Amino acid sequence: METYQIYSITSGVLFVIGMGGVFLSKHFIKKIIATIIMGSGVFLAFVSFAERDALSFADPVPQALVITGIVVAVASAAFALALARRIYQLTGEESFTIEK
Amino acid sequence: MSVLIDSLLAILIVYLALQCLLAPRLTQTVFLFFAFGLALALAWVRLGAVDVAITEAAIASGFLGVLFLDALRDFSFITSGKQESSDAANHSVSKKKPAFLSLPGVVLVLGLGLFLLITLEAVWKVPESGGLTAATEALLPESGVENPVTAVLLNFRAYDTWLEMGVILLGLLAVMAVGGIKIFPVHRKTPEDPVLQQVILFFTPILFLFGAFLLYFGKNGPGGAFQAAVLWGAIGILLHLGGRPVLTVIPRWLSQLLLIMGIGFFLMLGFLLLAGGASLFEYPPSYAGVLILIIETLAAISIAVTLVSVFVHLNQLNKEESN
Amino acid sequence: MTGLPTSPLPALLVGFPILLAILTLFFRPGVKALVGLAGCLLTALLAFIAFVEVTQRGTVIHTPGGWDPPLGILLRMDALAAVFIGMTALVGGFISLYAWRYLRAQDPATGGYPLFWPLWLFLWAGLNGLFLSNDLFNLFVTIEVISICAVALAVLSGKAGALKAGLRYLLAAITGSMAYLFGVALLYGSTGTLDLDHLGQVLEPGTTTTFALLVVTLGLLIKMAGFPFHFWLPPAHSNALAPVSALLSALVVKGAFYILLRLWMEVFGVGITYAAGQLIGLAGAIAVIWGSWQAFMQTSLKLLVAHSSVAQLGYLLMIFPLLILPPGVTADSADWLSVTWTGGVYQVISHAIAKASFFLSAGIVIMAVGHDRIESLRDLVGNMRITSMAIGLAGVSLIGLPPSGGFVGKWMLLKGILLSGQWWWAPVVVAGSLLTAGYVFMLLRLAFAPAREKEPFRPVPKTLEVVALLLAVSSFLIVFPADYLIQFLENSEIFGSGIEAVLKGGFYGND
Amino acid sequence: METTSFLPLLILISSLVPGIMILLLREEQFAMRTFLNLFGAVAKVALVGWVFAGYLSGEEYNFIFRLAPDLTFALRLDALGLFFAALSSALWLITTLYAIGYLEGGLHRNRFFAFFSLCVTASTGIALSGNVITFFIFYEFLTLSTYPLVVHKGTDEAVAAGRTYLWYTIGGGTILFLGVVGLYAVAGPIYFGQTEIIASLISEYPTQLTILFFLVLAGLGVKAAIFPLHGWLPVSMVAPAPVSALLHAVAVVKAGAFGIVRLVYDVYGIGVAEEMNFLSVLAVFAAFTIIYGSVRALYQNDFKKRLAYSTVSQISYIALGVAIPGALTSTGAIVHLVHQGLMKITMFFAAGNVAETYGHKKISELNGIGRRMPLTMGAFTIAAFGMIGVPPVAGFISKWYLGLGAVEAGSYWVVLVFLASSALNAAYFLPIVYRAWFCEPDHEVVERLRSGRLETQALLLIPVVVTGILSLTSGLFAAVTGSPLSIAREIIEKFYLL
Repeated sequence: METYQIYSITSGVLFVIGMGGVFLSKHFIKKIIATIIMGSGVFLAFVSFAERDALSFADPVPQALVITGIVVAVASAAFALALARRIYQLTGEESFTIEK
Repeated sequence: MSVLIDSLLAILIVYLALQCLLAPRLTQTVFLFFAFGLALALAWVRLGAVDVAITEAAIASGFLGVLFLDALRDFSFITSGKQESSDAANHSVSKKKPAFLSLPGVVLVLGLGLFLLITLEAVWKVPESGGLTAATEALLPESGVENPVTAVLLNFRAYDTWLEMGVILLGLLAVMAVGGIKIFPVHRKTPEDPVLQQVILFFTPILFLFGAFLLYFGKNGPGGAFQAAVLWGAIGILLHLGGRPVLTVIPRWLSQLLLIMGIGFFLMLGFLLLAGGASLFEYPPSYAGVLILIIETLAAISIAVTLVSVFVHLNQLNKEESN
Repeated sequence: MTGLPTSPLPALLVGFPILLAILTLFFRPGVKALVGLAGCLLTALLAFIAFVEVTQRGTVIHTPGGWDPPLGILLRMDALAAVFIGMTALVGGFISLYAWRYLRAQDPATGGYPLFWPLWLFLWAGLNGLFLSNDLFNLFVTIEVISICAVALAVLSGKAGALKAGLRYLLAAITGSMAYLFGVALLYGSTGTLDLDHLGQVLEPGTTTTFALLVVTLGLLIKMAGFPFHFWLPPAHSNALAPVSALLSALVVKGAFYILLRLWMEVFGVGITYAAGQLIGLAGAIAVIWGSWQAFMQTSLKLLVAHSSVAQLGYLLMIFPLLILPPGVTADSADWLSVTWTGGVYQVISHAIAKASFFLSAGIVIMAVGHDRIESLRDLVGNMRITSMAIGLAGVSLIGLPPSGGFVGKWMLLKGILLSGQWWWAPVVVAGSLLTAGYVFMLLRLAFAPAREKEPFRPVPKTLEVVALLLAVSSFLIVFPADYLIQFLENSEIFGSGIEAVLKGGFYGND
Repeated sequence: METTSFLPLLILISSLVPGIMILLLREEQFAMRTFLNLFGAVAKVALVGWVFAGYLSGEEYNFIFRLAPDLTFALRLDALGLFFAALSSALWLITTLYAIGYLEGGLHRNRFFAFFSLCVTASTGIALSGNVITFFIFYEFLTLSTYPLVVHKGTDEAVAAGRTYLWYTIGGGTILFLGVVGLYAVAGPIYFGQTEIIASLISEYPTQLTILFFLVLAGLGVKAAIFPLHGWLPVSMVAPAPVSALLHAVAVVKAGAFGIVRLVYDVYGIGVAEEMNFLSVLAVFAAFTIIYGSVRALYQNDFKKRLAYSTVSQISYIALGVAIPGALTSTGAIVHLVHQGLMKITMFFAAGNVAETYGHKKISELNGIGRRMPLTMGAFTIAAFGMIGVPPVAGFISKWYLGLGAVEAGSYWVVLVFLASSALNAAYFLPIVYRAWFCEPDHEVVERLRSGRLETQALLLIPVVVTGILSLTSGLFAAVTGSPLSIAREIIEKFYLL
């Protein structure tokens, strides 16, 4: 087994854990963290392919994409966090369950 | 040997991810999230992606972790406030079946398991392609920088990066749209904490220098605007926490200028190039290196200010509540 | 790619609104709205110039940075992109006018939600960027720009209900983006390219390709609220401010549809099976019935309109099974392909216009009576003639009755269904139309009914009523350029011949 | 198809534009509204007359606009269409006059007259349509423009009737839509008269074309009120009298009947329709509806409701005439389009006058009304005799041709249906006539007698007298060139000779 394959397999696992977490977790914060984990899985997949395709350096395109992707994911997460905190402030709710 | 290290690291990452979501307390979740980020950063290093590792450690784990930590004051406050009731609730819950044992829960978990198998099959069978390494290698000399990642980010795919700067700015606008705070509220004096003051005194110059270092050498080695920005942003956050709200001191137009400087300059440069008959962001080859350095510097400042503003807004959200 | 003429317009279409968005940040709230409105109108003008450019010169491209794909990013403005950009400009321009007056009236204290303008301009830039992009990862960045702007706009009112709906929307959107991006990662890993044209040429069938297709489609379905991922749409769209609801329903969800259409038709030829098409069509069919039924059952005006969006998006999903030939049929004999996809695009336009008008009118009614129970429509005809007309016309277009734009869209869809021999979709279209008629006429019946107790209709700025009516009238007027638009789309060299090339090139290799 | 003329479009615009303008007027702008109304109505009659004259001298009028590939908006004048257009525009002028009088001082007159104009636009549009899709566009447009008229009173009853009306017509419209799209999918664009298209395809797609025929027929059958799709018609008589007149005589049911004529003669062609046994199915339904409508009419005490069931029955004469192959029955069917329109509009005007002047809505209240309103009831009596088929009123002519044709075609059961129907017609109309002329008036009626010189307002009286006279003369002078019958014969000659 090559190094990259260990991580590309891990990426698949993280992606599914994250996806499950978004649907199954209750607390807002956990849902937000789950999206980050999902994203980490995606990024790991990208970078594992970068390592696979390395010549004198690892493939820079997926790395650049991942840097962009991380920043985008963080911006969304910060926004989600602001929403979650504000909802809590206004209603005292920490998850969607109370709402229905 | 290396397979063993990588396998252990992979297992650790998965374990931390799972624990992070399953931990009963939010505090645990957030600290496990920090640990997850660090483990992931190690994985990036193992994969030869040092730029990604720094970004991960700085932004995803560092900055976002701090935001979560700050948020904990909100949410953990209720857990302590509703301590008894929530404890009682916990007991009653533990007597009942956990949610994932109910029928829909079982179906969901089974479905996820199946999905995992399919995912692994697909990931395992990814055909070899060679990626774009060779293409980058061939064009790297024309890019004006030596670090291939920087070349992709700021030259080959500069359009993406420019839009991404927009996303960061949007992140701030979106946080502002949530409401509940006035833009850049007047700071209330907080009691001086001598330890914090010492930390600030010590770290400010170091963070600044290290950031500048990352920025400048990002041309040739790992590092660049985003990483530098987080370090500079950290200065702002520290100063804010230490009772020195830098952003409220400077005039409003200046702080706004700082916010948009990066994306604004980038865009104006692009328009100038368009007017000159070139494509958007198509630098003249001989100036490419200089232009990229200017863009990176301005972008780093803008991103740093943006990150500080995001933090201040989220932090302030909490203070409004305590009023 | 070298054969196509280059033009700076694609770069301007993205750059210009962002420049304006940044500029608005510097102004005080009241001035910000004016600058924002001026910016929107200029952006609309630019879009029309771009549209004319494509009609004159055909497809034009732009390579930011001057690097050719696959290393660089290609912006390509073909007929399809031009039509979507034009639609955005038309609908967006009207909504901007409405928003300018509406926000000022709603919130005079803070100068009318000043953040609306930079966010909307950013959103516009994101939409233009999405329509122009020819790169899988760049598409991801644009949909993120769109998602963040959309949610931020949706929560602008700051009310708890809007915030909760917004968080739900945001989490769904992030999940969708990540699923999409995972597919992109696998596609990049297996082909080493992100460029759509290039990818379409080198993509080989296999497990990875099929899986990538699955997650990309899944992610985009979440983004466009396709059944069963529609759960986030009704609360988000109904809790937003009226102009924002209109933007979200008319334009934002169409972005994900656009990518889906492009990818299925241009890239995924090798991975799609007949069954996959049927499945997505089934999702659309359920959405049509379920969404319309839910709309019929609502008692709140904006929730009704929002559920109607779920149903109308279902129609768009129903074109996908028709684009895939059953085994043994060659593309030469498949004469319904062009009528189906051009009909789908036309349906997007007519729905955008009608739904925008519907939401804007709902906003006017709510402003006038102070709440959004559908009972508030009682005696609307007696009190607000213009808005009644707008609701009536927009509703008729939604049902798809002649001579509205919705009629042409439904006509083409149904014709595609019957020509392709997949007649089992026809009852869905019929039932959907009937249910739509059911809820539209439920509203109109109330509008004609005499008032029970004299609830006062507060005066509403005339501008708002006129804008909503103009949009409603446009949903009929677009019948006139329909033939031109459809020809324009059919004759575009990229797409019209592209699909047949894909179909001939072993579409069913792995059946 | 070569020449383009804007005249057909102008005919539509002559009522469309006044309709839209009226919508924008203020309620109190009475003079302006009336002017627009009458101007539109007169202009339309004049235009149709001009075009008719042109057509007779061999001119062709086409207007074609492509909406989308295969989706062509086409207006084309042929004899059948002009015949229907002439009927619509002439009766619209009369009904407009009547409505101005009827609604004097009423509420929401702008809305009423606006949709009234739109309704007639749709109706003439149906007449002038050159192809199936244009027909469908106006057919649906008619549904939409009549809805506000049906619910005009705004009472709960009216709103409920409106709902029933909509469910039937929108449902029918959707079925029709499916059928029309199907026809286009199978056969491509079909212009009226191009029967060779279907004829050449019928052997290749017999199942599809059969299903499509019945889908289209069902869609049309709703407006033509063929059993079991007639339920909306008796309910929607709650609308004001001019609207009922419009629904029953000028626009809605006529659009359905006219559509059936088009479907059989101009789309599928009589040959195909007969060969595939479509016509016998239609004949059975039509015959049943004739009897059923008449029987139901017998039991109605509400004046307008009895008239409504009578319409259900009478309209199916047209369908039955179409369904029995042969030149005579076809002539009868087409001439009945006009004759039934004239007679039924007279009856609804009369019913409206009685209700408006004395407030009587029940048949049991009509005792002696003939002496108070001799002109109104005189016209009504003529029309009633016509409906029964008493010579020389118009209805006799239609029935004569239909019956003769049935005998010629050997369908003796149809003759029996006609006889039974006539008997039933007599059974439910004659009591009204008897009550009106020969029963002693109730006392209260006498006291509420108007003091004016005329029995009711002039604007209500003139239309009913005019249509009554027309009902009589078009029967009396049926043999004269230019009479409805002579034109109908010319139309039918074309179908059977070509």
